[in-house]
Amino acid sequence: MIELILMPLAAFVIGLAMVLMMRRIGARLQRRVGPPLLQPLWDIIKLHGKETQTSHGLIHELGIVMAIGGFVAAVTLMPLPGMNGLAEQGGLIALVYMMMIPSLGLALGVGQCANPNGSIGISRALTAMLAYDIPMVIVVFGVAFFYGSTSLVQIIDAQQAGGFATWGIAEMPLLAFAGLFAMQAMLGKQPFEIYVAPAEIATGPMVEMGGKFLGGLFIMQCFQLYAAGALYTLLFLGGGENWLTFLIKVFAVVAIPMSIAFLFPRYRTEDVVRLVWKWPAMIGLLGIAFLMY
Amino acid sequence: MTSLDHLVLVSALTLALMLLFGRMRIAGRLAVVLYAVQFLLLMQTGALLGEPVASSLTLSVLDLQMHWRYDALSWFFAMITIGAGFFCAWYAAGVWQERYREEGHSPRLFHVALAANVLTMLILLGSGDLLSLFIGWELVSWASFLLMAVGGGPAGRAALRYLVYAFSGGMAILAGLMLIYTQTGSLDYARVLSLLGELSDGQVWLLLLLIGGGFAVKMGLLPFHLWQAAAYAETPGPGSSFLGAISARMGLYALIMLLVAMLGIGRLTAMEVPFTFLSARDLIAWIAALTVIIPTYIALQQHDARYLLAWHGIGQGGYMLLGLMVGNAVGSAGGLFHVFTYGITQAALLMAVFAVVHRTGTADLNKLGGLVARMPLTFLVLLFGIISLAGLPPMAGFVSKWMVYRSLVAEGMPLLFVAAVVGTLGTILSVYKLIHNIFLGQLRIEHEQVREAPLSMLLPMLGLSTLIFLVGVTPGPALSWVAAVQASLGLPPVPYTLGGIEDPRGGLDMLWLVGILMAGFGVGALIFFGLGGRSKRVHQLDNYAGGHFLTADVRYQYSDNFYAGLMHLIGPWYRGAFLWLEKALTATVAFLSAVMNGFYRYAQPALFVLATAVALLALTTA
Amino acid sequence: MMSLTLEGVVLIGALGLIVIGALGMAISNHLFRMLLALVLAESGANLLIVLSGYRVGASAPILGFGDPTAPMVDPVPQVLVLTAIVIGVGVQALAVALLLKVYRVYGTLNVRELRDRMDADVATAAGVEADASQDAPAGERPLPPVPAHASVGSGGFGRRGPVPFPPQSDERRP
Amino acid sequence: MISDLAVPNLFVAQAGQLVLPVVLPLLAAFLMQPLARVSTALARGLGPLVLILCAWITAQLWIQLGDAPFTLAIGGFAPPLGILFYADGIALLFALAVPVFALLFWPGSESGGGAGADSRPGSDQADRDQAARRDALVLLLVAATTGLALSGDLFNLYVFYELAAVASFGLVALSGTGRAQVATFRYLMISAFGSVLALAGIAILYMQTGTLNLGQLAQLAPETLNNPIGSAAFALMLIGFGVKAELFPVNTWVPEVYAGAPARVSALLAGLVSKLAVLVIVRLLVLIFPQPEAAQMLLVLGVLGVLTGEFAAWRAKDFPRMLAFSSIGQLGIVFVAFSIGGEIGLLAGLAVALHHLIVKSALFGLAVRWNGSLEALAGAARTSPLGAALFVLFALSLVGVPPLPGFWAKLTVIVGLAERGTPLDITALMSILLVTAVEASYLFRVAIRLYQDNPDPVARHARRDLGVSALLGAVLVAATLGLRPVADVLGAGAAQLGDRAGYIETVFPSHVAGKD
Amino acid sequence: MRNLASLLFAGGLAFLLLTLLSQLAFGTPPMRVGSEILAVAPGEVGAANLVTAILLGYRGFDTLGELAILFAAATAAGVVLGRRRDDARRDPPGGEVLRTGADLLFPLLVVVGFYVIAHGHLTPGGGFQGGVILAAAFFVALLAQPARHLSHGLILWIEGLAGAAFILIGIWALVASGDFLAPLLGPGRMGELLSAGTLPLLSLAIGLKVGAELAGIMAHIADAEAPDT
Repeated sequence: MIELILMPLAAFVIGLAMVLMMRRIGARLQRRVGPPLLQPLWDIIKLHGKETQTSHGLIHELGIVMAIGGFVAAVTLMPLPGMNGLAEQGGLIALVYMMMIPSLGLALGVGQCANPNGSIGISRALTAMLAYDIPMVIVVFGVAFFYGSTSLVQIIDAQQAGGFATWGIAEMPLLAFAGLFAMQAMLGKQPFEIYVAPAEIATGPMVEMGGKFLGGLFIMQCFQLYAAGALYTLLFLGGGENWLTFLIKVFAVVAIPMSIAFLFPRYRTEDVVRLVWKWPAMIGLLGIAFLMY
Repeated sequence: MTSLDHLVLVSALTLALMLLFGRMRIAGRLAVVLYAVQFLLLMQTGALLGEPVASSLTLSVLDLQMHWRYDALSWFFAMITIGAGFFCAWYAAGVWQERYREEGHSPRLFHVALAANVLTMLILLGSGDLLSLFIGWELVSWASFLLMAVGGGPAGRAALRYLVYAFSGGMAILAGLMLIYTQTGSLDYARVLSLLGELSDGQVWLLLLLIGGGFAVKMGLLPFHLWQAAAYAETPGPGSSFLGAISARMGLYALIMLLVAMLGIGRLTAMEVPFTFLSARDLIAWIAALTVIIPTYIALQQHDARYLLAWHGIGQGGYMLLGLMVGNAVGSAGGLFHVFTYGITQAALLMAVFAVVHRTGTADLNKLGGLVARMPLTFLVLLFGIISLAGLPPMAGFVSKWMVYRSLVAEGMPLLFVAAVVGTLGTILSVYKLIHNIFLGQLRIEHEQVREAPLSMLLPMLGLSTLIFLVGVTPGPALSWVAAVQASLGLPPVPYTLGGIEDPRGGLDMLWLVGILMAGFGVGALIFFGLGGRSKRVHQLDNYAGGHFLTADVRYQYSDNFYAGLMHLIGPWYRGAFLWLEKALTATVAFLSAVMNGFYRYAQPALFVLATAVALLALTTA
Repeated sequence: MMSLTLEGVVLIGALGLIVIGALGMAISNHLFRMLLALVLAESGANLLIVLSGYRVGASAPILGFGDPTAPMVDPVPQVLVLTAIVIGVGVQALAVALLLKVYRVYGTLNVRELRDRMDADVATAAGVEADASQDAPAGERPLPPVPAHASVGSGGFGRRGPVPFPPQSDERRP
Repeated sequence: MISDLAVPNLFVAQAGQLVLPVVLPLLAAFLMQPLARVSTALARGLGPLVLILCAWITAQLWIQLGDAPFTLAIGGFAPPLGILFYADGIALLFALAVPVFALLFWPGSESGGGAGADSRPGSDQADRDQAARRDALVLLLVAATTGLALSGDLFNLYVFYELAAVASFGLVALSGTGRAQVATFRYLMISAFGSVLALAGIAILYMQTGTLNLGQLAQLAPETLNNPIGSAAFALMLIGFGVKAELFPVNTWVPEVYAGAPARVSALLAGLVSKLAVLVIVRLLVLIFPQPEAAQMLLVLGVLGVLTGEFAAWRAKDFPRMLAFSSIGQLGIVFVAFSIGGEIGLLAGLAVALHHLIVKSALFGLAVRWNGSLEALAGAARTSPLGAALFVLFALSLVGVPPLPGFWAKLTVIVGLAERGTPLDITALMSILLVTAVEASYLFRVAIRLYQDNPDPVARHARRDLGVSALLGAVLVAATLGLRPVADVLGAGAAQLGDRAGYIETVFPSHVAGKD
Repeated sequence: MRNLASLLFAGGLAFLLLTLLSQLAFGTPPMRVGSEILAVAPGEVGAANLVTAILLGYRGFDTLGELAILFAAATAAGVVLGRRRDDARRDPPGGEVLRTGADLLFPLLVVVGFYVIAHGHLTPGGGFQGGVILAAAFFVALLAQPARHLSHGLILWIEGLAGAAFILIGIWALVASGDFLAPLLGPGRMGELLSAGTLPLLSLAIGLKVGAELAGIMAHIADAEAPDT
């Protein structure tokens, strides 16, 4: 039981660090200094402490709750070194679908805001989800099929059995590449950041999000970064043999999209769909074809 | 008199009572009670776990024996049928019925149609041989036609379209049965089963085409899906729920009888499709997968809530067949279980939509919005429903879909897996559009005074929602039925637990998952409500509108063409290939008809008599 | 093939009458000529019946009329032909009566003209344009399109071509 | 079977009375017009009275003598010489059905008694004359069709067939419109041409066998008619008798006539007269032409009839015409069924034929008021709810929806075809199934139309037509409920109908070797 | 096109029928029924003219049917041509020669007609033939003087009663001997006028009925209004 409390906590902390890392990398690439160590945490606290908190109704608020809660639940399905959490009770497929709940919650919350701009943003976000989930499920299928199990615990065990040679990335390089691609889109990072549209917040889903609503989304982002990195690590990098290697792997995984993100402009939604359906999906299918024959 | 006789008799009694007293106000409640009695009688038959229960009625026509019996499969489908009838009658029993009467329709006709549907379905499900199967099939088709047509107007046209499809399908089935009869000399299951193995592959293909095709019409499998959405959507409220919940599943039942019980998955796998590397099983699975994808994305385009859900109904049928075609324990269980989960989901969803129609008078997604503030409980029902429909945890739909996915992974069917997920994603998109356009966004001025749905309609909706959630949390009991059905079909039974599936290679335990999800929500709520300051509720118009100020008489709602970007991309794919097919067939019939008419109009009679005389004489002397 | 005796010629004549009558019925464009052709054909058939009782060298079947020892022809076909002739007369008389009436109503007995006038008649009775009524199906077609108001795409892949972008919605514009 | 009593009692059923159901209507018909001059009421009551009497006599005969087939030599002349009546179950059934249906569809004043299109205010006398003529023609039709059911002599059958034809010409022309007259003429020409061919066929048959008695023909058939000559004779007679039986392609008269004739006359023609013509063809087929070529002809023409009729009906613009085309299709199925042969084929054919007799008559009964275009029927359910409900019932049975009798009849046909299973049979089976779908489409298009909203629906039905249709609908429902006894009766009838040896034995009871 | 097809089909029909008939034993009929009737008819029926014996005896029922057909045709013609119009335009009467000739011929034809009817069972002829001659007598009169029309009522009565007489004779036989239209009154002496039982009576009924029937049709057609064109 204690694991179930520790796992989200660890995820949150790691996620905070990731946000920090993201902002630092961005700053480096743009020749800035970057924020201090605890800046993400302070941001969250500050947002929660704001005096004007405008709510558009209960669903608006529950949407944020769902967004946070979904990730809190999802991270317990991803085994950490020494902690399996609920990985035995719900496998990979459950995890993938669990990670859609925050999206749904966010969508509901934004919808309740009664702002057409927000709805447009959700339309974009869901379309993008349709795009990146396809290569992602291809990847998930490939891994599950390769290891003959949908249980992450068993997948990790199988990967760790023979060192690097049995890691997913070594066994299934094409799938690993496709997964990276999909993760980029999943995190909403450039060039796939149209639906979050942080630069044009007024026409995105966040338009009505202020104060603790935005704070909640900040927390969600921490979980999201962590979840993406951890999932990739679990699928392709052999999970964590111990905490050190786990952290290294997770941060390395997240660092890649961060670095790529700052090099690219932005795609339109349709272009995202087209690109993601074309390349990572194809590569993923090719990878599965290699696995099966 | 066996317990099955009692069940059918009470069902027939329901029909008779509705015919007699359907005009009265009490009729609705009477129907509810009678459906409940039927449900209890069904429970009493014990057909699920014990031996099949036979009816004492047998008929013999042309030396063809007909008899009726219930086994676990029949019981399972009958349970859903009567349950759907119960909830739909409940929904109709109160305010809805009065409104229906006020609108100039006949509640009696509606109750009769519903009772007839339940009765005929029970008869179909009891069929003990192929002839009684066909008879039941026809009865169900016409009962559905009745229910569809009672709406009048566009419903009549849609029902007629259904009729043409269904009846053509019925005739194809009859042709297939005659094929079986010529080959085996019998229509009895056991005898046919023992002789079916001797059929050549070509004959089995013909059989699949004729009988399978006929059954597929009812299920709305591609390419016979065009009739279904309009026919189901235009049916009066509870009727639509009923049809959506179970009617098309009769096609699945019959397909199970044909594909699983009679031919067997093994036979299908052994049959190669000529010139390809596919087997018959793959082919059917792909038809199922395409049935998932194409109607789902057509649903995405709809801007009538009823049509949207009806199109999804077609797509969800694809999952069921897909799961069955995978054929392993988890997959077939998933397919069967989805019949149940989807049934309660669709019923709840359509009830919610019709509750909105009841209050606002429209189901047009472009003319609604913001109703969550006025109809919060209906919103909740719809929310539960869409989560289940989209197959997200923690609702019932997730479990059944998870099982289908899991089996696809286990059997190594990547493309089908992707197809299934593509369908799910499309579902998520379109159900969000559904809930957003009805309940979220800005409330329209004309709906300011709308009230929550009346209690008589709300209760069954809430009941179904509870069921959706409970089955999602503890699928075990329901899975035990499914396992019994599998056992009766000769399939490996699914290893179920109270919370889900036991599988050493990755199982599912919904108790834990829902628990942690609830805990997660709790944490989220703690953070959100505990950490921050109090939030201030503002008017829905008090939001950022790009520098404009919104006035109270102008409402902005982003609803029309909700996924404009996506449509821009995939719009060109929406070509009416199947509609063209249908039109081409109609045109062929019209052409033939014109030719025949011309014959009777313009033929020089004497010339034809002469020609016939010559032809016949030539035949005799030749 | 039989040798061509007198009887054979009569038999061929009977056949010829039937065939000529049939031909006449098939190619006439005038109802009365058709009727005359029918009379010819009936005569042929009657002749055939009488011939079916023909017996070489036999006498009429009337006792005390000729040589009592000579064989008689089969009397039955003669009875049959008597009946058939009278039936034919009745039918022909009725046909003439009908033609009189038709001529009185339409003023023509030419098949084509008659058909045109009847079409006009039918159209007037149905209250539709004469030309439109002929080939238009009655009522609606059995596979009606799904009502337009339900959904743009509800009839299947109803939309052809790309969806207009940006969306053209004229609702909710102030 | 002939009674030896010097003064037989007319009130005790005996075979000699079998002639009365044919003769009494003739007598009444002959006297109808003079009587009408004397007393209108008498003339009006005479027809129904005679029909009731006929039905009563036939029923008595059936009850008391109908266990086994029996014969009646008219004039007391021993079988091959004179004319013979042969009464088995089916013959008696039809002989009973004829007066009953004629009574049900007895044309009233609505069926047109005047000169129609050019009717001017004529004198009462002229109207009465016309009514008397109409009644006389119906009685003639009754006599003719009863004779068709009972007669066991080929030429006698031809005579009755012609009588039925001529009487129906007069009845069709009754509505008095120009269209009806042209249709009648067309009908007359086809019918007369067919008669010429039938006569030629009879002549050929007589040349070959020297007899006209069906029993004797049946005796001689295996040795003298199982050859091209026999088949040719059958072909010619098939065309001839096929005209009234709506056999393709001598049925081009059907749509115009049924659309133009008074609806009740159409009901009689489509329901009753066509069935009797079919019965004649079946008798010929069973008794005289058991060779497969004959059945094959029937099968091919039947299938063509099914296809053309049902497809043409799909585009029909008015109600009677739609029924007419549908009738062509249904009779095509009847032919297909009889072509199967054997007990199952005969059973199937009888079932379909009787079903069609009931259903199509009743539908034409509804057409008395619904005689216009289909468009005009919109919303008719509002004024005539029972009529609309009956239409739906009959349509359901017609397309063959279980458990209505139409389904079992069609199923029997299909099973019969499947059991024989030659490629031609399978084609027929598929054609029947195909057109059944088409049939459902057009019938239920009308059904939906009946229940449409329409502020200005057509007139309601007269009580009598509705009552007749309801009665026939009740018969249909009763047959559904009592399927088993009905099937048993039909099965026994079919067995008798198909019993060639039994027929010969009944006609020539003392017959030993049968070779002259 | 249609003519060509018709021609071809007619040719085909001719060829086929010819082939068919060439296979028949023409000129030597099997005469199964015929010879038997030739043998027994004189004793059973007693008519010298065996054709009449068959027509009114063995196949008397056919004859009744035939009468009915003629009656049906007349009635149907009445239905078709509808009401008589007294004011119908009529052709002017014929010339003096025609009228005088017709007046002279009329009684002659009537007498010949009845003669043929009465001797039907003895010599060629009989009810049908005589009836037609009777009708012809009226035709002649009608052609000569179109303005003079026959009394429909009289025709109706004659045809009705004549037909009824035929049937009643049949029913009399049914009552008397148990068989409809069975020969009654004994065959008598072959060759005499009053022989052959009821045959002459039947013949008379037929003759009157046929005459009335044909006259009736003729009257209907004559009364039919000429078209306006």
